[in-house]
Amino acid sequence: MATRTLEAGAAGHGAEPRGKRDDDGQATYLVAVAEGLWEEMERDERVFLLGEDIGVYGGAFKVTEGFIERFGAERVMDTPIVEETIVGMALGAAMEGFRPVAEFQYADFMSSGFDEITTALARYHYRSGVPAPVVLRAPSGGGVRASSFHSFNPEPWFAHSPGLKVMCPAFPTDAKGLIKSAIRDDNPCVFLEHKWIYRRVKEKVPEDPDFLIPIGKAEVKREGRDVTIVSYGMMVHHALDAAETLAQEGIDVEVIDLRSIVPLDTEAILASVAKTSRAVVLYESHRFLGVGAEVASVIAQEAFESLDAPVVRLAPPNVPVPFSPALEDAYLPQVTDIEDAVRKLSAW
Amino acid sequence: MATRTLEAGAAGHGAEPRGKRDDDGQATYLVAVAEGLWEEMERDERVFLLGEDIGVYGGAFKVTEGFIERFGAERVMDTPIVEETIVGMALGAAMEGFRPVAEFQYADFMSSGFDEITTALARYHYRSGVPAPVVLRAPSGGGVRASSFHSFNPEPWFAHSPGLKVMCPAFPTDAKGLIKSAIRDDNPCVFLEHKWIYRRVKEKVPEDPDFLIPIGKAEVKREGRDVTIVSYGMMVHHALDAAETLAQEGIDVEVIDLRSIVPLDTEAILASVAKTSRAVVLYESHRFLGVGAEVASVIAQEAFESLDAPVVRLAPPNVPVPFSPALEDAYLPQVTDIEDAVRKLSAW
Amino acid sequence: MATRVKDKKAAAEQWRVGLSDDQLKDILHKLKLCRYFDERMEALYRQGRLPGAIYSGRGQEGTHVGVVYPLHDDDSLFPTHRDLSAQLTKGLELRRVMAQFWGRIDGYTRGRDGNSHIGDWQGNRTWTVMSHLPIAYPVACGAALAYKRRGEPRVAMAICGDGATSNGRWHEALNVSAIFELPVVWVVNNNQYAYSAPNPLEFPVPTIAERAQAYRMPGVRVDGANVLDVYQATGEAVDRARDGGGPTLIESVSLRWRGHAGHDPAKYVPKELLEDYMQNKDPVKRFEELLRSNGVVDDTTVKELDERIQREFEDGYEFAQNSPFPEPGDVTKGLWVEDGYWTSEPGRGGGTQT
Amino acid sequence: MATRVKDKKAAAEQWRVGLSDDQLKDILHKLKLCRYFDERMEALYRQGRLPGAIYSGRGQEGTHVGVVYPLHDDDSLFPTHRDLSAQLTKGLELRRVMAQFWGRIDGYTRGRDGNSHIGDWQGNRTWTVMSHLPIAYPVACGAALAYKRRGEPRVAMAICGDGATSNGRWHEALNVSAIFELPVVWVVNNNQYAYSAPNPLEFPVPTIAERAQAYRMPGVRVDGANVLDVYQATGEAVDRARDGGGPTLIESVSLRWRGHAGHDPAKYVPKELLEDYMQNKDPVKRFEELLRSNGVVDDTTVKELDERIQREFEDGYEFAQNSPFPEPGDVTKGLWVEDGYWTSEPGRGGGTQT
Ligand SMILES: Cc1ncc(C[n+]2csc(CCOP(=O)(O)OP(=O)(O)O)c2C)c(N)n1
Ligand SMILES: Cc1ncc(C[n+]2csc(CCOP(=O)(O)OP(=O)(O)O)c2C)c(N)n1
Ligand SMILES: [Mg+2]
Ligand SMILES: [Mg+2]
Repeated sequence: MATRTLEAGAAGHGAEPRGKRDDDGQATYLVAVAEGLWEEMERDERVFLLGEDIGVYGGAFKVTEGFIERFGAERVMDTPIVEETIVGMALGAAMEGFRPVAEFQYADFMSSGFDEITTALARYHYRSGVPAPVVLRAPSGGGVRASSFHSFNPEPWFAHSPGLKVMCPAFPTDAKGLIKSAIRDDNPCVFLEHKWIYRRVKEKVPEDPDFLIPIGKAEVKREGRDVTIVSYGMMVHHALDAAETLAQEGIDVEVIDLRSIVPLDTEAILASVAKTSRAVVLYESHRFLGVGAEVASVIAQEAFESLDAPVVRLAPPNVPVPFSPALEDAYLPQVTDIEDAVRKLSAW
Repeated sequence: MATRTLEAGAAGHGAEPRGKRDDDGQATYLVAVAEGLWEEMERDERVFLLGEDIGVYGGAFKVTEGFIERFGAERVMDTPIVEETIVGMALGAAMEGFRPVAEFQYADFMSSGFDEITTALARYHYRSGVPAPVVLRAPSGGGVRASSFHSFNPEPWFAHSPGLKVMCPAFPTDAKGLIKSAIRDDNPCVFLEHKWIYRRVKEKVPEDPDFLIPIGKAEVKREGRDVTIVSYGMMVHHALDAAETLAQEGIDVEVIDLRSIVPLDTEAILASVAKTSRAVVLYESHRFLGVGAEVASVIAQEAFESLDAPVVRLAPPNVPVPFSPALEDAYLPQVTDIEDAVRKLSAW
Repeated sequence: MATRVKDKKAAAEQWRVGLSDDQLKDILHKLKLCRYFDERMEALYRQGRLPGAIYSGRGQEGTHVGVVYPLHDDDSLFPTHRDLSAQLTKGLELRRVMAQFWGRIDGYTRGRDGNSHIGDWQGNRTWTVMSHLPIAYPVACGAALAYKRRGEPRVAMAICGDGATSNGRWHEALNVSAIFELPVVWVVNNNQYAYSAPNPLEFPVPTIAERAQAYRMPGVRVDGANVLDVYQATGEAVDRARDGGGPTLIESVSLRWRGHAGHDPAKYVPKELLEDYMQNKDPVKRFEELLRSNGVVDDTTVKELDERIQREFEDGYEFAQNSPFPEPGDVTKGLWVEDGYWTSEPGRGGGTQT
Repeated sequence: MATRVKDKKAAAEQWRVGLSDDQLKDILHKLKLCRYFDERMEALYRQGRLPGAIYSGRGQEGTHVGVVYPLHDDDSLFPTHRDLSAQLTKGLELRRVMAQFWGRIDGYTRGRDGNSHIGDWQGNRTWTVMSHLPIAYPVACGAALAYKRRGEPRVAMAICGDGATSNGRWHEALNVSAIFELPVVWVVNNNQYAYSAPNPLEFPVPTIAERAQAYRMPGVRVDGANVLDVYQATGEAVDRARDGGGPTLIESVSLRWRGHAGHDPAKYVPKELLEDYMQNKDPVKRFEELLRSNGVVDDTTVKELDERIQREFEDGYEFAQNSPFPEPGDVTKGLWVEDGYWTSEPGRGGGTQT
C-alpha cells in the first residue's frame, strides 16, 4: 500500500478552515466550502474525501488544505488519475455505508468519469433501492483565462442525467450550507464550485454547525418590480452589478439565484415572473441546451399569461471556451450585455 | 495482428443492402441506413467503418451485414470493447485523411466514450483548424422493452457539446439522405438511429447515389393550421398518428420533424408557429433539458408575438427508462397523451 | 456454503478439496439448477413468451458456481449480464428472478430492469447489474475499501468477461486495487468470445491471467470445466484477500455455448470448438460424473435432484406469472431516497396483463 | 534531424550513436533552447507578465529531445501539457509559441488556447494538446492506423506522464495498438510525480516499462538524463514501428524539477531527491559536457549558442507582444469547417492591449 509521509506535505497544519477567515470574520467562498466539509467530517465519521492531490497537497485550489493532518490519509485519500474509478469507488463505499465526497481537480474532468457518474451513480438507486450518498465536488466555470479544458460548465449534462442533484452556489453562505446539505443528503449530488468566485467573494458565513441551505431552493438576491433575472453561479454577481446601474436608470431588477439546478425551484421562478412579467434568463453554460433553456421553457409554459414580453436568454455562444482575454470576454456575457438586454426588455 | 476467417461469418454475402428492399422496392429505415453507408463506401475509399461486431457479425442490429465481404476487414473493422479508443482512433484516422464511421452498439454506450467524443472530437477543430470528419452512428431510443441501458436518448448531451452536428432522422429517406450527408460533411457528426423505427417504417427511398438530405433542415411532415407539433425521431410517428385522430375532430395539426438537432432549424419552427400560434414540443429524451427545452425556449423568445397559448412540452419524466411494459408505457408519451395535449392547447 | 468442513472423509480424499458430501451435493444442485434455468428460459424466449433479452451462461456454470461458492454471505459480488448463475449461487430466489424477467413488481428491481440486470444488495450483497462493461469493477474497489477501512473480514468479488478486459475501467480498477491492497477478487469469465469477437481480437497476450503481473498481484488461470478447480483457486484468493493479502486475478476458461444473446445464432463460433466443449468440457456433466464415481450421488439421488429443480422452476414460473406489473403511476417514484418508495410496500395494482 | 548520418567518425565513435557533429550540436541547441525558454517563461510568469498557466518541463529535456529526435517530419507526435520541449524539438516556431502564450492571433491556436495546449498538425504533425489525460493516446492509434492502411513508412508517437498511465485510456490504446500491430511508439515521461502523487501512488509495479509485457510489446526503460540513450532506444522503436514491427513502450525516467504548474512550490518533493537530480542528472549539462569532452563544442561555440538562443527568445517575445489579439467578433467562427475561418487569414484588428 502506498503510504505517504506527511512531513513532505504542504497542506497546512490541520487547523480548521475557520481560522482562514479574515479579521472581520468573513469567509471567502473557498473557505466556506472548506468549513462545510470540515464540519461534516467532524460530525460524521462516515464522511471521507477522495480525489487527486487533495491530501498531502491540499487540493489544486487548496480547499482541503490542512485536512489530511486533522483527519488522516484514510479519510483524505489521494488517488491516481482515474476519474471513472474515483466515482465508482465512491459509489461502492457509499453502498457499504460510507458517505464519500470526491473531488474532481476541475469540473472539466468530470467527462473523464462520465459513465460512472451518469450510468452507475445516477441510476443505481432507481433500479435497486440502494441509497448512494455520494458528493462529487468540482471547480467549474470560466472568467479566469484558463481556456477550454479548465473552464467548462458541465451542469447541463448532469441536470439531464436523472438521479443526480445538482448545485451551483454563488455565495459563500450558500456554498457552505449547500455542501453540508449535499453531504447529509442520501442521493448522489454534483456540487459545482465556481473558481472565479473562490477568492473574490467574502461573507460573514454562519458558524452554527447545523446551518444548512436546503437543496432545491432558489433565493431572491435582490428584489425588484420591473424585470426578473434568473441566474446562478458567477452570472449572479454580474446580474447584481447590472441591477445597480439599472436602478439608477429607474429599472428595478429582481435577481433570482437558483443555487440548485436539480431540483429546480420553479415556484420561485414563477412567483417572480408573476410579479415582473418580464424575464431574462442568464447563464454561463453554452446557450444551446444550457440550464437557461429549461428555465425559459418552464416560464413559457407555466407563466404564459403573466408575460408581457418574450423570455430572453443571455448566455455564451456554442463554442468551446477560448483562452485569449479578447475572446473570453466576447464569449462570456458581460455586465453591460446584461444591462442592454434588460433595457431592451423593459422597453418592450 | 488478429485475423478473422470470413467463412465463420454470419454477415451475408457481400450483396448490396438495396437487395433487401421488399418486393415493392420499399426500404426499411435500417436498410436505408445500410444503403447510405454502402453507397458512400463505394463512392469514397477514405470512408471506413469501425466498431464492435460490425464485421464478421454484421452489427448488433445487422446494419452492416454483408459489408465485410464486399469491403474487406480493413474497411469494416471489428474492434475490442473500447469506446474511448474507437472514437479517438476515428479522430486520428480522420486527421490523416480518412473518413471514419464508428458504430456504437447502442447509443447508451456513448457515455463510455464520452470524453473522446465531447472533449477530443468535438473541440479539436475549433482550436486547431484541423477538420475531423468522423461520423458516430448509434441505435438510440426506447419503446422496445430494453430498459435503462439500451434505450437512452443521448442527443441532449451532444447537442450541448459544441463542435458536433447531431441528427435524429425518423424516416428511411431522411435516414439515408442524412447519413450520406454526414459522411460527406467535414465536421464530426453524431448520427442517432432509432431502434424502434428500424424495422417498423418503410419507404420508397431514392436510389440516386447523390441523393442527400441537408443537415440542419427540418421538414413539415404534415401541414396544418391549428397547432404545431415540433418533434423528431420516434415521436414524429406518434405525432402523425395523433394528428389523424385530431383531424377527425376538426383540429388541423402541423407536424415538424426536426431531423437534425444541431444545427437546429429555428426558421422552420418559427415559420410554423407564426402560422398556427400554438406549439407542442414533443420529444423522447428526459423532459428536463431534453431537446425540447431548446425548442420551447427559441419559440418563447422569437415567436412571442405570434403565440396565442403557452408553449407546451410533452416528454418522458426525469427517471431512467424502465423495463416493465407497464412502466415503459407510462414513461413514454403515448399517442393519446399527444392528442390530449393538443386538444387542451387548441381549446386555450 | 462457504464454511469449509474439514471432516475425516474430506481430509482423506484430496479430490473433494475439503468439501463435505452435503456441500458437494449442494454444488451439484446449483450447477444443475443454473443449467436447467438457462435452458428453460431460452425455450420460453424462443416461444415468444419472454419479454426483453436473455444472455445464456450455459457452459460456464463451472466458473459461476465455482467462483462464488467460497464467498461468505456478507461478501459482495459484482457480476455482469452473463453471470446470472453466479447470482443464483450467491442466493437470489428463483421466484423473484423470474418475476424480474417478466417485468413484475416482485422482481428484484420492481420491474425497473429486466433479465440478468438484477441484484439484491440488501439481501445477498449482489450488485444490480448494469450493461456498461465493466462498470462495476471500480465499484467493487469501493466496497472493498469499506471493508478494509472498517477492518471487516470481508471480500468483494467482481466478474467480467474476456472482452471487458480490454476496456479502460478494467485497468483502472485492477491498478487501484493493487495500490491500495484492497480485499478484492477479480474474476474474468473467459468464455472465449465477446459477442462475435474471439480472444485474439480483444488482447494480444495468450492469457489474461498473466496480465496480473502488470498489477503485481497473483494471476491464476483455471479450467472452468472443473468446478472444484475453480472453487479451490478462487477459495485461496478469497482467503488471501480476507487475510489482508490484497487482490488476485482469476481467469476461468470455458466456452460460451450459446449466442451472445437470445437472437444470436453464433455462427462465428467454429463448430468443432463448440462440439468439443459441449461433449468433453461440460462442467455440469463432469461434476455429476465425479460425484457418481465417488459414490456421493447415484441414479436415485440425481433423479430426485432433477425433479426438485423442475419443481423449483415451475414454482418460480407460476409465481412470476401471478405477480402483478408495477403500477404505471409509480414510474416517477423512487428516484430520490426521500420519497420512500423503496422502503415501503410497492403498489400492486398493475394487473398481470399488459 | 532524423537522418542517421553514418560517416566514418560516427561509425568509429560508439558514444555518438551514429550522429554527426552537426546533429550533436543541433541536439545541444534544442536542449539548451528548451531549458532557456522554460526558465525565462517561468520568470515572466512570476513577474505576472504571462496570462494563464505554465507547466515546466525542466529536467526532462533529455526525454523530450531524445524521443523526438528520431522522428521524421511526417511522423506525428501526440504530447501532453508537459511536453512543450518535445513540440519545440519537432519544429514549432518560437515566435508562434510565444504568441500562443500571450493569447495572440499568431499563436498556433489563434488565441483559442494557451501555453502548451499547442500543436501544428498541418506543419509539424503535432497534436494540439488537450488536458484530459491521456486523451491523445487513442488518437495516436488512429493516425498509426492510417499509415498502416496506406502502407506509408510513417510512425505515430504519443507521450504522457507517469500519472496518466493509471488512466483507462492508456490501457485501451496500448492494447489496441498491439492487437492491430500499429506503428506507434508509446512514450512515458516518468518524471516521478503526477502533480503531488509519487510513482507508488500511481502504480504498484517498480517500472512502467515492464507493463509492456501485458501488451506483448517490447518495453524499454531509459535514463532521461542521457539524451543519447533516450535517442537510441527510441530510435530503435521508431525504426521497428516503421518497418512493420508494431508498437513499443518507452519509459524515460527523470525528475520534475519544478512544481506541477507555475503556482506549485512542490514542497512534497524531497529536497535531497531534487538536489541529486539537479546536480548530478541534469540532461543539458551532461550533454554539454559530453560534447566538450569529445571536442565537438568548446567555450566559444557554447557561448555563441547561448547567445543565439537568447536572441531567438527575444525575437519571439517581441513578435508575440506585437501580435494582435484575435478580433472579439471572431469568437464564434471556425467551429464548423465550412465557415472557412481556418482556411482564410484571420482578422487582426484585436489590438495588442486588453
Ligand atoms: C461499454 C460497453 N460497450 C459495449 C457493450 C455491448 N456488449 C454487451 S456484452 C458485449 C460482449 C461482452 O463480451 P465479454 O466481456 O467477453 O462477456 P460475455 O458476454 O462473453 O460474457 C458487448 C460488446 C457493453 N455492454 N458495454
Ligand atoms: C483525466 C484528467 N484528470 C486530471 C487532470 C489534472 N491533471 C493535470 S496534470 C496532472 C498530473 C499528471 O501527472 P503525469 O501524468 O505524471 O504528468 P506530468 O504532469 O508529471 O508530466 C493532473 C492530475 C487531467 N489533466 N486529466
Ligand atoms: Mg466473453
Ligand atoms: Mg509525472
